[in-house]
Amino acid sequence: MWNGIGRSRRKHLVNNPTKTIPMSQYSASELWSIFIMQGFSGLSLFSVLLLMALGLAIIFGQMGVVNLAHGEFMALGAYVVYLCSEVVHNHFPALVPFYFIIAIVIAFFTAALVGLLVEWSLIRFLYRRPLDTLLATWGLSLIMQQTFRSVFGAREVTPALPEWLMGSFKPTDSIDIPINGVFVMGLTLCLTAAVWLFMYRSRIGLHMRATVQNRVMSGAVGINTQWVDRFTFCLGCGIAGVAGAAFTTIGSTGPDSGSRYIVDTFLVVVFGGTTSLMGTIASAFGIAQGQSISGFFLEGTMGKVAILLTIIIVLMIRPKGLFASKLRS
Amino acid sequence: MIANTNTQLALSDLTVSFDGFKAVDGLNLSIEKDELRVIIGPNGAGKTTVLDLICGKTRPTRGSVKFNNRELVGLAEHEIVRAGVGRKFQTPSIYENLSVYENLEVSFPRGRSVFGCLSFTDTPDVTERIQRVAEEIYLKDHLEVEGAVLSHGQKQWLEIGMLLMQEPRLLMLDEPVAGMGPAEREQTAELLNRICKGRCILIIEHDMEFVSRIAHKVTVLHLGKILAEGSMEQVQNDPQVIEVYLGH
Amino acid sequence: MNTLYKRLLGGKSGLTNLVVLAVLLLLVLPLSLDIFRLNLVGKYLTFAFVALGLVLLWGKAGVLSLGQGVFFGLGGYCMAMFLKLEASDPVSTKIQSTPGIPDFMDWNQFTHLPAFWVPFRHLPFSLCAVIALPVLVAGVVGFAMFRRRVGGVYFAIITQALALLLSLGIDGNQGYTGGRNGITDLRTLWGWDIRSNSAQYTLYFATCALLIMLIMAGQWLLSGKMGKLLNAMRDREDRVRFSGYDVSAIKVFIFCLAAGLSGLGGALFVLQVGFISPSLVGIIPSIEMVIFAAVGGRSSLYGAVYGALVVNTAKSLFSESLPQLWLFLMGGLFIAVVVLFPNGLAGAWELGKRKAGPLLEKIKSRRRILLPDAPLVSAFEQEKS
Amino acid sequence: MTTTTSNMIHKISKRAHVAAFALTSLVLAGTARAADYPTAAVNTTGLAITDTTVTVGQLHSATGTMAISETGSIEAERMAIDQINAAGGILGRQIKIVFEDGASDWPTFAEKAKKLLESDHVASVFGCWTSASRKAVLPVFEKDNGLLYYPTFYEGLEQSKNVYYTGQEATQQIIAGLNWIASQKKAQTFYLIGSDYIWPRTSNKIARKHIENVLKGKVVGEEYYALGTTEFGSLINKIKLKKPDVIYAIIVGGSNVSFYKQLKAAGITSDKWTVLTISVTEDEALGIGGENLVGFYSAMKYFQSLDNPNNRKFVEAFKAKYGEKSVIGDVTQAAYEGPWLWKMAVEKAGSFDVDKVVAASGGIEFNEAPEGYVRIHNENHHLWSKLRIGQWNADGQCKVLYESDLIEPNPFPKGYQ
Repeated sequence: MWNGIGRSRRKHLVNNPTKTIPMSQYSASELWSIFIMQGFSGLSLFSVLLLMALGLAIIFGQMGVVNLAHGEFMALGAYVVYLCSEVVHNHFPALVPFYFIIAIVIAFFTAALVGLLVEWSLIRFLYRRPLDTLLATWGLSLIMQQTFRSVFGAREVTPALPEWLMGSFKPTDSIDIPINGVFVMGLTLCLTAAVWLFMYRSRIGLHMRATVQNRVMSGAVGINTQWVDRFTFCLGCGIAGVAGAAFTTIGSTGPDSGSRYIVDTFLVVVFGGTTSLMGTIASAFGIAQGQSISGFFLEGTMGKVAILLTIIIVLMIRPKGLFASKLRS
Repeated sequence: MIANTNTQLALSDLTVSFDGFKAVDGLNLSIEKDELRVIIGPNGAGKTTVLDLICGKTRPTRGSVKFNNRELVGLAEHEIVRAGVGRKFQTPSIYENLSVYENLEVSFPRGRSVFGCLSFTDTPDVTERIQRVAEEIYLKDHLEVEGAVLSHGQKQWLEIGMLLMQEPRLLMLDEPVAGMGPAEREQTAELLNRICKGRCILIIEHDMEFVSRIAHKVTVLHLGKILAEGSMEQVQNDPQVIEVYLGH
Repeated sequence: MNTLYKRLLGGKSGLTNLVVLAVLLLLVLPLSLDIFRLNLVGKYLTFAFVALGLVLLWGKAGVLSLGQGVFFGLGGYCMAMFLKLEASDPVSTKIQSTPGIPDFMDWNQFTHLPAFWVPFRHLPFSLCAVIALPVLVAGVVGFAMFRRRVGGVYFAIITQALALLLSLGIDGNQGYTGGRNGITDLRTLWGWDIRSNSAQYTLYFATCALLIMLIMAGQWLLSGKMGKLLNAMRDREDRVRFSGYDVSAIKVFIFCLAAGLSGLGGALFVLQVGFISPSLVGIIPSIEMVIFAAVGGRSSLYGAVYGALVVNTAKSLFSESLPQLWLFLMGGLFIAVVVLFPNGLAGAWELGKRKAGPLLEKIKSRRRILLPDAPLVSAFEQEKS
Repeated sequence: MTTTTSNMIHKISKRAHVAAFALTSLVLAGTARAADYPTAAVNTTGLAITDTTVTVGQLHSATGTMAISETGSIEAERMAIDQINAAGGILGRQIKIVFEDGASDWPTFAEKAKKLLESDHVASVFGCWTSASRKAVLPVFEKDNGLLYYPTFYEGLEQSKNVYYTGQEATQQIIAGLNWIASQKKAQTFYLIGSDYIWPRTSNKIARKHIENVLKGKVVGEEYYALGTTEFGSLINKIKLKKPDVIYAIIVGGSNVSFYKQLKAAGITSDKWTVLTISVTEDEALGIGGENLVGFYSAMKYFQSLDNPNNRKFVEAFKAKYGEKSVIGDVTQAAYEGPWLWKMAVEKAGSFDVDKVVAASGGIEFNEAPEGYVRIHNENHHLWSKLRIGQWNADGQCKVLYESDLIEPNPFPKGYQ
């Protein structure tokens, strides 16, 4: 049976030789620049995944809420940036070079605000029913998507980026690196650092972690857990908003742009072990690079399939993720 | 320690550590047939962890658990149970929305495999056993009552009853009289003395008065190590134990 | 006999539910709908199979799978492969450069049938595969995950990833699977034209019959020890484990059962709709299937059927009249069913009965004679039992 | 008779665009002619036809991911039908439309097609956009002997008695374009890119054969990406390593935007590179943004900027109806042709019966087509049409650089399979 498949595949390949690209056909120097450039194109994916995953991990890890509408918060951020660019281009052309920075901030707060609304109107009824939050937020995502469609139209939109974000610089003539990718990268690192400081060095962060450890106890020692939850959710959504802003530099925004990333993002979170920030970063990096490298040597779709398969298998062997620590049950 | 013919349960060099913290540390312990052993000790001494280790809920970092000379370490929980070990949890864990009868029925050691379960029917011997156990645990008039509505003490009994349905050779009870009134404690003590015939029982208990009434032998645990072992009065007069309990 | 009656029909209340459903599916709908609408109902019912599986898996065993589309798809594809091979005989495909193989293979320059397609020339094999393949996959996945106590959210997300995986895989291997177009233009089953009206009637009734039989089987299953055990597991899994049960084995069993049901549903879908495509396998259909069960009442076998019927009918109607609104409505449905009616239609029905009980009792005596076994009466029946 | 009618038709359709007085007279003329065609005679198969009206179906995605692409077709078909009605309808009968939403979901398309044919008994259907949706409804049309006018350029390899393909099939769109680019750019190496489904794959297959066998060129890469992909980094890196003379792109839907954006970001621009696509019309350009397309080439049978009297009238009417900002792509124009071709066939046949209409369709000419002139092929239900190459400007419009002769449709091209 397998021979049979092998045969027909080989036959298939004769006609369609680039189904997979054997490494052999590249010279060493080519391979080197491939890895450099693939590395970088992986990094921009890594940035978006990480920003998405950060928000998701905070919400999931801290509150046990599975937010399937997270992608839509990302899309929201992207749309905000788009609106800003429209406004700026039509009314304050002078600001064009700088608006993007401001837009990012606005994106953060808009998403956070909507997050607050959602937490208050929906999520708070569902604490400690993770599976139900999963379904409810899916419903929410449908509604948000259709809202985007009615407001911004089905056609994908794309903010006009300031010139300094476009183009690329070339260290060598076979390598060149898109500037927007580097920018997003930097943005991601800053935000991640900020989140880390916030979670582990600030008083609110302390409260948040305390609440995770022991909700009742924290309540007893006077932490307003409900407020903490609400805040956590907002923060997560806000970060998703920033992810959206970052996303506009590499892709175009449509009503369902967010939903395309949600599964990958969840895999990142679970894969990294929901409790550890480092884990999330590491797995985002691994998955993004994996996808980008395999995307080079396999054909587009199958590259993704390969990565998904690997992740699923690993998760079956280590369900709690790669970086979860052994705890006293 | 070599397991002599009478030794049912033998723990040797049992150790487990969570992120470096040793909850149980090189524990050696053996329990004889028909023996009712009580483990006491201050909070965090690792008492419950010992039970977890024996019944497979937690995997030891090191050491062995021999039951009738059969190594339990590495077996899955249900296999350990099938080997004849029954374990009652600290908080009574019964099936709240099943009746007492059904609670016991589900615990009956037949039709445990998927297909056994599908083909299982309530044969007379099952009903007969349920009746007998219900009688033993003072619940024979409550067979049709839903688990949820039982009193705290009755729940404790029901869980013990559920264990008895399995006819275990080793019975491990975590604080069986917690939240019981004097009368119920009385009955529980009787119950325990009755059922330790033909099997050995391992109990974790805080209430010294109750311990002294049931225990054949007492083991004092402290920081995952055995502090003292012997009859109740021996232990009570042990200076170290007093030190630990009164704490200075 | 008595116990069989009790377990198969679920006692008196179960019996009345059964009768009501049977009358609705086998009399009311066929008499009141034209073949086109009836065929739609038939299609909806194939989703009811999946919902049925989800009731067992999610409602009873407390394990939520967001990947049921995978099994629906596998079942469907197995059926479709057989039908496609029958439809692409050398004569009707003579225009191809390689006659006798499915058209999409020809477009991908295949010159002979891939080996894994060959067994699907035989109906018996295909029919077995319809059930066996989903069960097998579920078995492997379930074993791997339940062994390691993966449950709850993790299980849901991983199964969702599976759905994505399969739909991508099908998309990406056009030559072998028909890709995004799916496997289309299916005509006959052993020479019997499945597109003719008579065939569609037959298939509809076959679907109903199967569904009803499976519901009875489900009642038999749940009324026995398995039912109590599942209940116990949902309540105190540890206790069950420490009563000597291999919890993971039981979960695997239920998961396989649900997968088998979905596969069967998929096959019936293909027979009635005439094609299958990745758009029935991916994330969205899979999660929609969950909503069927949720709307019906996640732990009610009958609810599953009504849920599938209601949601799909609503979908058809809305997409005909105000398509824009549909997504809002669907989204609202998800939220409402989770936040307001966790027990779905079944729950609402119970509630209604308790509320309306006394009132109905009064009218009952008079109305009873007027309308034999209409839903109203069944309500009274349940009142009594 | 037939000649007079066809002349008549030409007059009508010409005048259809103009003043109202003519219009009214025509309506009178129309109603007058209804009498010559008693319903019993023109409708022997139980279609939804009365003495004054004929019902047709429209089946497109108004919601979901495809909605954006199909809107243009919906509008164009509506406009054509309005114009026909204004000109007195068909055989004196006004056309009524039943619209169904396929919701970008193939099963739904099949379901709706069934509804249109089996419960609405429409005389013909204008609709579908993706190959997948067409494949899904095809069996329904063949079973119920319906009539579908399909507007999109597509992969070919299909020829159904019940379908008329008003867009180009692959060979029409590909071969002439490749010849032109090869001669213009002295191109030897090609990189083929596509979204991962049948149309791009089949088109690239044909392109590959033509490049290798006829142009004696070399295909240095062939890649497919799932619809909706937004990550083209890997692809772009590969392109840069292979340095092809021509990048031949068949990316479809939303991915387009990311693709061209990332090309630009990575410095692949028309000054150093040649990009030829057969999947970007003015509709897509609107989403991608002209600035990301400047200097790239599209091969289509129609561009909004085509300079001929028919097209000027058409564009004018379209903008008048749907707003100045609206753009018209290849598919939109092809969709517009559907109702007219059907009208002519029906009037030639003097009946709405599908079989008679099909029998009459072969060889029908449409001189008022915005693209200039098309003729229905005598056998294969496709259209004789020309191919044009357009070069994109920043404003999202094309400058037409090349126009082929009339190309015969050849859905099953020998030597290309």
